Amino acid sequence: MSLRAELRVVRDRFRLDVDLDVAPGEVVALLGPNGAGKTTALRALAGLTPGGRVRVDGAAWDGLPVRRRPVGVVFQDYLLFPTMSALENVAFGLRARGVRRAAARAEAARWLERVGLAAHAESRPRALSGGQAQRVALARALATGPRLLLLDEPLAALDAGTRVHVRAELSRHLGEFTGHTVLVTHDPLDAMVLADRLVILERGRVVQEGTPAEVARTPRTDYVAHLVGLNLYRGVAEGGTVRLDGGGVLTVAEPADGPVHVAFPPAAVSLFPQAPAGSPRNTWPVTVAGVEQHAHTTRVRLDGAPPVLADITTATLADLRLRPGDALWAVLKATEVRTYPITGAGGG
Amino acid sequence: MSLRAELRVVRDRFRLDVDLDVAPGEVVALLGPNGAGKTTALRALAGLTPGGRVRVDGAAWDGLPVRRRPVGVVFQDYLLFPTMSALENVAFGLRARGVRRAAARAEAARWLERVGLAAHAESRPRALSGGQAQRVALARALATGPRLLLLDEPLAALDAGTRVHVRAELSRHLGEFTGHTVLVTHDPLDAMVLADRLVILERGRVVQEGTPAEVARTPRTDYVAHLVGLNLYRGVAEGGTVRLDGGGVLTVAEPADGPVHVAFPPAAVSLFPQAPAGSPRNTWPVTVAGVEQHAHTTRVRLDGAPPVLADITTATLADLRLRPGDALWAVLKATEVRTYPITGAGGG
Amino acid sequence: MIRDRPLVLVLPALAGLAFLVVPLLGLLVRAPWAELPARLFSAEVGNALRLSLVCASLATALCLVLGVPLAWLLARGDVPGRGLLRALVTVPLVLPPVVGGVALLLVLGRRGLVGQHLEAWFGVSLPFTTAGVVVAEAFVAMPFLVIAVEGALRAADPRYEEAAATLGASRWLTFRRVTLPSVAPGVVAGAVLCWARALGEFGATITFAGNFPGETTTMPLAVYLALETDPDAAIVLSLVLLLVSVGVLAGLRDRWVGGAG
Amino acid sequence: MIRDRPLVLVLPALAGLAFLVVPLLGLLVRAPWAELPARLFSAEVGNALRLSLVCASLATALCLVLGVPLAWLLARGDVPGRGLLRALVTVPLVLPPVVGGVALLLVLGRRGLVGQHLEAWFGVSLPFTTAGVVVAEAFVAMPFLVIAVEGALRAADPRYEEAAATLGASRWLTFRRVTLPSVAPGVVAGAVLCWARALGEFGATITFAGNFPGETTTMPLAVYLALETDPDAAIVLSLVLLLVSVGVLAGLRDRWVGGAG
Amino acid sequence: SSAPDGTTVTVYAAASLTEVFTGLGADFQAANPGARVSFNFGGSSALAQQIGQGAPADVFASASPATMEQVAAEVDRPVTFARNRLEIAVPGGNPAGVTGLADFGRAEARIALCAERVPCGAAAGEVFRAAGITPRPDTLEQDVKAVLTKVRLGEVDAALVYRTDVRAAGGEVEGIGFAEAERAVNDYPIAPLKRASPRGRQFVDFVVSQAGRAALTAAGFDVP
Ligand SMILES: Nc1ncnc2c1ncn2[C@@H]1O[C@H](COP(=O)(O)OP(=O)(O)OP(=O)(O)O)[C@@H](O)[C@H]1O
Ligand SMILES: Nc1ncnc2c1ncn2[C@@H]1O[C@H](COP(=O)(O)OP(=O)(O)OP(=O)(O)O)[C@@H](O)[C@H]1O
Ligand SMILES: [Mg+2]
Ligand SMILES: [Mg+2]
Repeated sequence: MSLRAELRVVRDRFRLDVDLDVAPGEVVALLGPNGAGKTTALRALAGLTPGGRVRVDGAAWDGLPVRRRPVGVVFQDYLLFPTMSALENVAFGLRARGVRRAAARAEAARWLERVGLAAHAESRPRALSGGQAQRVALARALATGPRLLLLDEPLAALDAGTRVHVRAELSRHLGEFTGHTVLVTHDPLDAMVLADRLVILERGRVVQEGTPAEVARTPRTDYVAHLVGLNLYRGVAEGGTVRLDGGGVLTVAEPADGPVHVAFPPAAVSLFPQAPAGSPRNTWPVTVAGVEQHAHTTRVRLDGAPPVLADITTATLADLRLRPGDALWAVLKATEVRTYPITGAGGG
Repeated sequence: MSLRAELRVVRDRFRLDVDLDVAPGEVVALLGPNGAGKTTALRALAGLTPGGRVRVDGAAWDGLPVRRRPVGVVFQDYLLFPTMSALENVAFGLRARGVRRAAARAEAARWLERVGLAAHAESRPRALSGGQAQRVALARALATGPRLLLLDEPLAALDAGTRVHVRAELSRHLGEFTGHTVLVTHDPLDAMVLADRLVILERGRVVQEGTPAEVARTPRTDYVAHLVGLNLYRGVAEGGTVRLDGGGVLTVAEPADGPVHVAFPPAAVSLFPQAPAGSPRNTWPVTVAGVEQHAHTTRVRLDGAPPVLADITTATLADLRLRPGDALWAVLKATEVRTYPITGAGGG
Repeated sequence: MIRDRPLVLVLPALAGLAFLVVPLLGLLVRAPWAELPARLFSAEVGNALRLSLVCASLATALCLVLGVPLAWLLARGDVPGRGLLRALVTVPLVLPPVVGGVALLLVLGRRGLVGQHLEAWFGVSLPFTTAGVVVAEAFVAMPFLVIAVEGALRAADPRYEEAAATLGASRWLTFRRVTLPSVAPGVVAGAVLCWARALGEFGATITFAGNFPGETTTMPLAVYLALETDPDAAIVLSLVLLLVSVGVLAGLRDRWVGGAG
Repeated sequence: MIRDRPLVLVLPALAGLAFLVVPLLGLLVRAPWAELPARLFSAEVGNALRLSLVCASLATALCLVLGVPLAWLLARGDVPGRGLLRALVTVPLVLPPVVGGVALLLVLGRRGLVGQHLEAWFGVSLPFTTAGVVVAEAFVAMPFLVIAVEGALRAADPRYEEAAATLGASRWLTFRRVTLPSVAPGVVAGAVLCWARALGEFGATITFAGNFPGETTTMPLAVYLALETDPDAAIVLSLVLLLVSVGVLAGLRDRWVGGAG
Repeated sequence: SSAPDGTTVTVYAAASLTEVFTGLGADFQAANPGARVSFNFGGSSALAQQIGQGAPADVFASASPATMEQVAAEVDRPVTFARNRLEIAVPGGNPAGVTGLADFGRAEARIALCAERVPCGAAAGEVFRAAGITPRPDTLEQDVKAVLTKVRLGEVDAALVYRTDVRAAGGEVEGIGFAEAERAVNDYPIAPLKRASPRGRQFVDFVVSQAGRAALTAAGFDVP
């Protein structure tokens, strides 16, 4: 069973008209430029803004008041209750579900610890920094174990290091999560690491959707092309190498262990007619599957183990005279490859 | 004359102790993990939080009430006046300076246009999306022509496309700006493109400061090393090539014209014993100036035109047996290089 | 948007409403309806009603002009001894109105501390004039405005005022454009309280301003006089006053009372 | 943090303060100070004062229990005819208090609409009892609480309540933990108004509850009687009432009045 | 409230009787050991309202026959136990030099009177008609106390009030008698309620007794 939503919201100067399907356990990333309607879509799903129809696991949510919808929302501006401490904010949802005070506080404390804020449990939101507040908001939304998670840019205010940590924690959580998740983000990396499927909105409509790989392979608008410039794989890491699920082995700079996402931008892939000697650790034979011209770059789809996207300049394209079926060597520096553990915390 | 600040703020669980110097026209980026004290430092500079002493252009600001300080602040949570339209928000500062209503509104409209929000001039903040609100906040702070600009993550909520545009606009503005700017950001690219100098805070103290290049060359903490993984140059672009101010020419994928920043990560640089044939457009001879070992990667400082940082794996290091003075070929794909116009709007 | 309403709130709310409104029903049942039209359209009642409305509105205006700044001073002014000041503001509330009227006479009467100079220098004498009615009503009603507005100011987020300060706004501009609009619902609530209290004011008014038809006889004074001889007439007059007041207040467009809600 | 205060606000604020406080000075000047200690420590005054404080506090408690939910219903309840309801709430404000007392008698008196059943079924009779004093004071004072709290609720950001709803909180829990704390300054302001008004209540009390020393004679009633015989004594009694009230209100720790400020 | 248990007498009395009746009550208790008198002083009309609503009163002493009439159904044969006559009241020292009723017609004098609807106003009206004077009042007060307050504070130059009030005000107010006062006296009726205990009737008897008359006379009332 899954979530089916037909969202229709009309505002003064804006109209949202989006159909959304989310399978159980699936994470859908909602992407799009400012004012595209991402926040509005989340609000409609939560029931905060009336409009359209939502069915989850076969049950219609339309008549359901917000508080009876098993949702967890991270608001773009957090909306932490200013009169409660961080701990009380996180415990609030549990208390609302009838969990006893002591148990709720203990559970809330565990969540704060998970997002690295154990030391700020007693702080009021006004005494938290922006990034700290965002982490409390995330903990608050996750603590109630909702069926539908709605995350509005949940990592935007985090510093790079915390972001890696929280992203990994969130990824682990979402990996185990059997409910539905809709995640709004401006960061393609968040989207590709955390989401199973991307839905891209522009001006209140879906302009493209698909798995990160599909969208990356055939971006339909400039916004999408700009956004999804990443090669992304799953694999199992062992020290400095990752054995990819779809075949192929990549050498990475930062050792990791266990299941990981592996990502690098198409621009990081160099193409050589012959296998070169030099610093790059990853060199493997590929054949050209297709060539797409964008504004200033050319995206080359290459088959191989792994298959890969490479961005090259138009001048290079002319030099190499690429045609489908041509055999080449793909070269990738290990330091260009980022890994993100799929389960278990720890930095990428 | 310049800005000299000794900021001392004591909070429950936190103490800020930062000395800051900003030359006229200089842009200082304040970086640091969540809760490091960046927002607190900006508040102290604006006079909103008492603590320490601030001298600007020879005048002590200590007794000065907030409203007499010629500052422009973009707050992390925007703080747009909820009872005014976007236009009125931007016009407010001008009105406060005695500009007549019609003139103030016209000027405000120009600013809204510059941040791409002409269509939302009459919207109340509650009817703006997160990114739109942030742009209004930026316009509001810039419109009064302050001597000291304090920007708290001014681009965090913007989508990738808008961000490029607004960053360019901001960069152009800051380039012409003769006042002092302190910018808080979590995005290293924003920092390196917009700032002349980085000041890195951790736990309320300065742990490192210097130009982006200096900091990148000798990162003193893991946070810094993680953050500033960029080679950054200034140069003049002409179509697909950029002539760097410090010597050297780089080929770039996206044509540009005029003065630009050029940036690429150290990881994008490959090192070869001989000049290879292949897709990468940029190949130039370098000599090893130094080698630094970090957790999982090795950062190699290379002299040449341009001088460059390259990150390689420890395995590669062993393979190439690098020593200072060794001659190598640096190889860089044009698609890895990003350019950011220094003046004049337009996407990177 | 959220339709379900918890009984634990709705039941006391309805009980409260009943408590306030049912006594009115008692009056309605008791009122001699046959007399009502005659009363309503008598010149005497017309005069008193007009005077009541004019004086209550003027008193409210006076209270707004003096009381809103006072509320601001208490909430934001950083003045020493604020708790005591706030308590002093409630003095006219606690003072029995007749004593309040006496106090006004002691100060503003023709032999009063200030009044004797007013009379000597400006030839102004407040007692027994319509202006005196306004003063008496304002004195009794102002605390409602001040306390209500101060409460609203305290609940407002002061960081918007910080933002205004960074934009170079003086405290006056900030107050006018940022603070005041954001507490507008509180000011409206205070003004409603103030107006209604002024409209019903009796003790201080009759003591300070006296009772002269067309000049100082407001509806409550007329009601009291009627009570002495003809209680049913007094009830009718009260109902007329109520009707008009409820009409005026219900007619306040929701936009003015609106605000964030 | 911002020290400079604009004259355009400070001057009217001080004028307002003077307007409220100077009449008190008039009373102080006039008061027969020599009598004060004797009065203060007389059993009669002690009784009246104690009764006043107890009744005003009970009335305020009653108003809080019924009035805060009513304010919530008006501000958030999405009820039809809200403008009219809000106007009806102000009825006891506009009604001259003596008429209010008559209305209460008509409804809750022994022969009243509701009172006769109260008496027949439960043997409860409110008029002329201490409970009656509380009822009369609550009737007159409740509008202050309701209107002040409603104003505060309207100024509060409803999006926090949305956030609470997404966390599964019932409207009651949301009200208790989210809404109420955020409008606490408004509730305190309303309660202060309510308490002070109840403390000074005279007309409705003497009409509904009568004037029985030790049982229903509150300070304002004592003042009224003293006015009949010894006006100076009335002033002293008023000052005693004031002193106690100002003392209580000034003693409210700033924390309770505090809130966001 | 004090139940009519036969030992407590609950007396509803006009506020202007506060001082006299408080004294009489003490005397009554002294004369009738075991009896207790409990007073409810207030405006006559408010008291009448309360009695009309079934208030537990034993005795009602009103300041005007009209208010007694309002509760005619509840009481037994009212009797007039006191009369009050009007006097001219002027502030101490008589700053405006008022000498008689004629001054009430002067435009420049500030004059306070009771409103026509209340007993003292009705009486004043009769007095002026008898004297052939058209008064030019500045205010028509709702009761004598309000008039008296204005005299005491010097807000008015002259007023018509009851003699008892002038007496009670002490030195701050001077009284000036005049002949026409005889033409308009205000009667104070008293009556036991129909449901009153014997003690109630006993109290009424006490008020009209010799002791009661003496106390009333001392307070400035005329007694019939
Ligand atoms: N309450 C409202 N009333 C009227 N228009 C609104 C309201 N809320 C949002 N809008 C408009 O609807 C559009 C979509 O807003 P929304 O907040 O959903 O954008 P978003 O995709 O979340 O953008 P961002 O990335 O900037 O957060 C915007 O143009 C906005 O101005
Ligand atoms: N009003 C306050 N009272 C007490 N502590 C505070 C207050 N404001 C901030 N702090 C604490 O001071 C520290 C620094 O906060 P600050 O907001 O300056 O961080 P920041 O560097 O801006 O972080 P971020 O990147 O998350 O915005 C934090 O630990 C925070 O909890
Ligand atoms: Mg949004
Ligand atoms: Mg911050």
